[in-house]
Amino acid sequence: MSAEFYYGVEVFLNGLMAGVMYSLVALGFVLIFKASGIFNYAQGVMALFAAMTLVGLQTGQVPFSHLINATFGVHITHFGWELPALVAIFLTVLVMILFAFLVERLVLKHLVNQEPIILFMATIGLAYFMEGFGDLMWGSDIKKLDVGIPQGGNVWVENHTAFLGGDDFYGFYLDTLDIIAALVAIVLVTVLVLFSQYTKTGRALRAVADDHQAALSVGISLRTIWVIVWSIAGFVALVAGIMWGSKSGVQFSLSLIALKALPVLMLGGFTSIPGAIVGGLIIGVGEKMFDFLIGSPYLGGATENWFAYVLALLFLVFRPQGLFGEKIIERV
Amino acid sequence: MAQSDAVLDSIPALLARNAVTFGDKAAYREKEYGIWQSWNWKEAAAEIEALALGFLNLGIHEGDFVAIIGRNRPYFYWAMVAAQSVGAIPVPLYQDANAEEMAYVLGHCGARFIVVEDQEQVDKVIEVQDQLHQFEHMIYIDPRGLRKYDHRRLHQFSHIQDQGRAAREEFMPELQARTARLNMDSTCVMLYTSGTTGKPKGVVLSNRNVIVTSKNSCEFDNLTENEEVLAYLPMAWVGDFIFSIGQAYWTGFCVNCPESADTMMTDLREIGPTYYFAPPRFFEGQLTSVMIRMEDAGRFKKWLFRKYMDVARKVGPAILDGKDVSFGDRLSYFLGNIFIYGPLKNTLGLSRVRIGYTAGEAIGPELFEFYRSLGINLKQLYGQTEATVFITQQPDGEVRADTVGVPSPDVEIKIEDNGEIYYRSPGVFEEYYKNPESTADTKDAEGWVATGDAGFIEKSSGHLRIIDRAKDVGKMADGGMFAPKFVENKLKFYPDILESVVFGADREYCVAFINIDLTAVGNWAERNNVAYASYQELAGHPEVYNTIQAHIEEVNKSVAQDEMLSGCQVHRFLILHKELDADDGEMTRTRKVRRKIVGEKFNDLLEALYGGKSEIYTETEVTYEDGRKGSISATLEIRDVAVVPVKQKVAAE
Amino acid sequence: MLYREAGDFKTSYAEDNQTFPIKFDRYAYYLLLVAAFGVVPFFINDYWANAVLVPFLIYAIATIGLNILIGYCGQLSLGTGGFMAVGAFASYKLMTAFPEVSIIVHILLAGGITALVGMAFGLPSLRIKGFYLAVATLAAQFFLVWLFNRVPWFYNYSASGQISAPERSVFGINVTGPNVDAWAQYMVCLVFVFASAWLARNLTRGTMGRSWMAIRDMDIAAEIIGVNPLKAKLTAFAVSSFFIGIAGALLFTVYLGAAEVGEAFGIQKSFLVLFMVIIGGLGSIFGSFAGAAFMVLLPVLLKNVLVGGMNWPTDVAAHFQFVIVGALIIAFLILEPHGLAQLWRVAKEKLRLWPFPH
Amino acid sequence: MNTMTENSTVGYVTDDGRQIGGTIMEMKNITLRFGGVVAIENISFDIHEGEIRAIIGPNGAGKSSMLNVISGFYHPQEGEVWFNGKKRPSMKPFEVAEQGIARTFQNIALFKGMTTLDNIMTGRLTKMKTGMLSQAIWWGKAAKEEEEHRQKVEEIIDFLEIQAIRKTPVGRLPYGLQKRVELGRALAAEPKLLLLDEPMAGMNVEEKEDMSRFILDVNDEFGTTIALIEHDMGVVMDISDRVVVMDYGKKIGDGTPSEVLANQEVIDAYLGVSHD
Repeated sequence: MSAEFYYGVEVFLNGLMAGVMYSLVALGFVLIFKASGIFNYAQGVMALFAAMTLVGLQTGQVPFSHLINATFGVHITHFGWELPALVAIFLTVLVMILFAFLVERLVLKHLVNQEPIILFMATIGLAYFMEGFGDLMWGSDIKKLDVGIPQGGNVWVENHTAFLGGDDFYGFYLDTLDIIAALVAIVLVTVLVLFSQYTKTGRALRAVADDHQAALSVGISLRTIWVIVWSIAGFVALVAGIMWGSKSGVQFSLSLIALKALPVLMLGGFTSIPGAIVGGLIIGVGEKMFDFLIGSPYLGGATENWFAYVLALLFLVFRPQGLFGEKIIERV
Repeated sequence: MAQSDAVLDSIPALLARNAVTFGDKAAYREKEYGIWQSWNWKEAAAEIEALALGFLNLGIHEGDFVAIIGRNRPYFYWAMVAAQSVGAIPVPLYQDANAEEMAYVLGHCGARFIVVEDQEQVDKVIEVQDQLHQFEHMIYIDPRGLRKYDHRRLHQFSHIQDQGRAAREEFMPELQARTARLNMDSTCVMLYTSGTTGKPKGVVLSNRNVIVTSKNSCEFDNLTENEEVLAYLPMAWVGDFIFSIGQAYWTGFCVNCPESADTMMTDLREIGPTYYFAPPRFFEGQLTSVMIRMEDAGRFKKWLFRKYMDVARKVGPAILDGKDVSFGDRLSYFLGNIFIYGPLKNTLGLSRVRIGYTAGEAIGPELFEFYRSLGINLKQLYGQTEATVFITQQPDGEVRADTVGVPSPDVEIKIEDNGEIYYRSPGVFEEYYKNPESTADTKDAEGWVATGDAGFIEKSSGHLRIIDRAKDVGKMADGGMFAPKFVENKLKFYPDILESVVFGADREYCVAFINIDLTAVGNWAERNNVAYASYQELAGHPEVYNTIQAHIEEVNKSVAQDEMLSGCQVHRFLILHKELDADDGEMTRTRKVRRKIVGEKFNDLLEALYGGKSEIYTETEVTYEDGRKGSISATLEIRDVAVVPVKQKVAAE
Repeated sequence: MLYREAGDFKTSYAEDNQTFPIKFDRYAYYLLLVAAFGVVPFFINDYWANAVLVPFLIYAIATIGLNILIGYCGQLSLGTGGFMAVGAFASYKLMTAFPEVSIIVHILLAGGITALVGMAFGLPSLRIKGFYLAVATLAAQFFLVWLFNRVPWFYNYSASGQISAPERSVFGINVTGPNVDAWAQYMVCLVFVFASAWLARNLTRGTMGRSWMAIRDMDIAAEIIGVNPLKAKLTAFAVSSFFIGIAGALLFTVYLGAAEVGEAFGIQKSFLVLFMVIIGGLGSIFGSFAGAAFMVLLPVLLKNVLVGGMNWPTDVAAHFQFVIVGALIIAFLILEPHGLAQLWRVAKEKLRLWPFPH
Repeated sequence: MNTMTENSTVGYVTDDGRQIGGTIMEMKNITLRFGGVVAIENISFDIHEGEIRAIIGPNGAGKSSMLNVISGFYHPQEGEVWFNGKKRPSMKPFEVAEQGIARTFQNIALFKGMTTLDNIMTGRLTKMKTGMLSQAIWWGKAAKEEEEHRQKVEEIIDFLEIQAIRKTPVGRLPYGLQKRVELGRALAAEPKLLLLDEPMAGMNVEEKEDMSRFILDVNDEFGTTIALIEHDMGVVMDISDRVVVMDYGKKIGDGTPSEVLANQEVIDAYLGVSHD
């Protein structure tokens, strides 16, 4: 076997791991969509916001310091204390729950029975709001996020795969962070699936997707359900935020992972959890392989930006309801 | 307008004149298919000619009667003129008349031709046609649902016109000949008046009647060919004939027909007529709707409305009559016009009204003043079919709620001793068709016509004032004129007073029963937190008595000004302990008081009033909603009212 | 209150069907035109042109375009930025390839080219609806931006990867390039805006507009009563993209002068225009203007207040602006989903019924 | 008329003496399935030119599906649809509409964002042909065409007596009126065959009477062939010339109202099943 091939495999593996991350983000969308019929564009920004908050809390930043300084001419930035990662994470989760609560209170409640498109646009507005708000609160500078996840090429894997290829092959280069991220994602996905399959709340969530009355009959008010799903989505966002954040720092681009997840959704169907997972993997692998085989050599690279979309688009034209989406029977 | 009057001796002649003089000016408009379909005078003339030829084609004779049944539509006006131009006589009917009324009228005039609107009327006529002996052809405008009908005697309007056009050469000479034969004396139209008693009478009006009256009335208000009128009142009513044909053809102004009854208000608003007639109840309805709609308005708007309506009430009429008003008032009226009057008139569709008329019944002063104060030149006229409408009308600047104006041009008026009004004018009708005797007892040898109304000419202004139906006017003990309705109407114009019954026939002086208006007085009570449990209790309240007394004294003052009626001042009154009620037979179902019955039923009270008591105990039987009978008892206060001392009366011999 | 409609009646369908059936509105409109064409050019200065008027006019065109797609045909698109880019690059290529041809022609052609691209990306709309489509249009956004970024031919192999508009003139007056008068920029845009609005109005009032709206309100019923969905949707995409392309071209040639596709036509642009549509009012030409004006003025205002007034650092002010815009979008969707246009309509109704409340 | 046989192409004369033409539409052995569910099972019937043909049956009998097949919205797995004497190839709904088949819907499918006028105007889209450019400049052809069609539409508005709501957004109209507007939209297409899906569903007595009158007038004035689904047996019996009775996707009766009323199967189906 030529080294080329193994590089291919390496790309494939990296793709897989990226894919898992996509699935993770996509899952956030699916949950909210299933439960409230809302396509939450703000998911990505939520991840960014979560990550910022985490960093902020961890490093003891003063919220709105810029604003305060600007208005009162003072010059404060930090409280001067640092929090252990776990505590910070825990607090952040609380923040995200609070956020979910506020969203329901201030936005969703007033938009019940609006057309989906309107709700979608509302989430775009929400995204804008959070982006600005996050920056105001924690500043827009690129932050380093470190919750103690090791980074860098994983030596063990490298050593134990070196034998595969010839002399010019030094084994797979896989980033430990990616591996861990993948593992966490897998765990999280499993948990969520189990949760929505086997817990009362989970069943309620799925009921809501089908019809709201049913959900009420399960005995959980719609609004509670919404708060719950948004909290979960917030949590998922946090996890995603941590992973991507620790990889490439906390900055605006982090919010773009949401955009990455969209094609995943189109592929997997907005309402299907397995769809999100499989779709994520397909996209992850697909875009890496495409760039490796065609993009870089012939198209000047960086095809990841759009490959996923075009793939999804072509796919949709032939199967409008996505991979696992139910077939739509139109009635008059 | 007066150029070449020589030949203007018939409606068709006027039409010909207009087709030349105002050829391209709109003559008719009708809202149909969402827009105002328009015909200029040329086109109208052509349509009419085509129809006339069509009539000839159907074999119409001179002197035939052509019945017209339908809502106001250009086609019907054309039909009338077309009928005239072939020497036939148009007879517009009330389209809502039921079958037997229709049967009677159609039979009485012996119409050979009937022009109707649609299936509904066609069916109505077919239902009665076997009672009609002369009836030959029916022409309908709207073919919907009629295709399967037997078309031997049934024709579609447009087809008749087509046939007419087709046969133009053939019949043109005949048509011209017949039109040429028309003159001032030939009959113009026959209108049936639903007489108060007995069968309707067919009033025959000659071209002279219609044309001269139209000419006079147009000059009186200097109407021009630029007026816009909305034709929405029944075509069978003389008013509509004069406004929409007589005056329209004389001046050449445009007649607009609404799309349907339920779009009438919108159509009115779109057209914005400049010359406008409506009966008092119409204005009343409009005013109520205004008030109701304002109820829902926000506080600010309400305040604005109230503020500027007060201003209007204060100075509006004066400004309209061109009297001099202080600059400050003018200014605030100007503002009011921007904020309220202008928009209001606009939403009501009256902002372009130059001359508005109301007639038919007495109009309440508030109502009348409301429209005047907005700057709408609303006036009153007094008339009837037999006079081709105009007997008296109000000249600009001399408009008052309580008169009906000065005699119209060329109209002479005389008042008989019993107060009945007689008139003589070029408008006086020819005869009641096939009814010489009633013709005789309405119109005497010298051409004087009895109106059946009692009234008098106000010395100060020379305006005529209507008192009552002549037959309801009695005499007092001293022979003075006793006109209860006259006084009662004055009283009823006060919102506090719902009903009033004035007695005094063959008595020394007049007394009155009063019914207070529970809502109006109730409001007053709430505002001044006067507690009351029942109508009776409220009626007995001294404060209420004071108010009513004040009203009556006001009325007495105004009554006293007419020396003929000064005897009718109310000397004593009481407020009845129950509301007069149709269930107790005290009123007709149409809420007209039955004076006689009331007098008998409450004889004790009457005696007390004339017996000088200051209060009286009485028991009365009443009928409740559910029909049970019961009786209520009360002690009623009787008040004396200040009366204006009367100089010596005009002797009544 | 100001309206006097009595006597303002219609005797033909043409009159009844005109854009401003009420006399008062009609005159107001004429007055506005006179002011825009006859007065403003003489008083406009660089600040007003660059900060407010020119961007307003250009975005108004883009908003009209997007409004046709979303507001009239109900097809949500997030690819606006990408399509504007097409317009910009098309005009750039044309200008540099055929210097002798008038720039006006180039801009129009750029619109045409964008229309074609728009149709291509509109094709999926036949199979996919709602968000699926919305997301699909993102494909256009990313693909196009990538394309103009990565294929040097589009930016004539310039080292910076930027494109910059050469100097061009209309009737001997510079309209692009470094030394352009404010009024010239303004006039060019104004003419295009006027034409676009007029065309858009005509297209939306007739057959085409009705088939679009039918698709928007109930696509299944629309197809059953005889609307060809393919035709309706593709024409919507074409027309919409045409305007957006023109806007893109103007933005680059007349306003920016030089542009780097990533930041000039990124996804943020898509959202900006989308917001203009929402705030202005879906399915309303007037709304398109209102929305554009609002979104153009708001930052200017905030900047003056926050930076100028309260001298905050610009970046903080910028963040704050995000917060405001986001909040506004949500507020509008909650309070008045039909945007400023609806508010305007209501106000007008009130004036017409004055003094009555209803 | 009982002498006439099914699928005959000769006309017949109704009891009230109307001449009915030959077959305009014929459904031959139609079978329609959704996955496993059989909505329509091997049904055949014909519609004659100028007649009012009713399709009745309990809920879920497959009536609406049948209408959807006729209007090309569902495509049957088996069977043929013959229209105007030609076998109809599988078509898109809008192509069917262009062939001259218009319809109304069980639960009103008006375009909520438009006025009564515009809604009815959409009914004429199949007839409006001016090109995009001409429309864009709104000069000559487009404007002229618009006016011609406006005229036609106004006649319909007049016919249905809805002048007063001409410019009201349909969303604001009461149910009964919306139904009427929808009928207007269908009429605007001047259809050869008019399909009415429960035109009187949820109406009060007067509204039903009005609607029946309009349906009869349409048939009478424009000679339009009408196929309608209706629950209210009374109405069906009054206005329809011939009736197809369906139950559980099968045809259990076909003939004049009196004939089907006499049919035992029909009676059972109705007594057996609670409808409405």
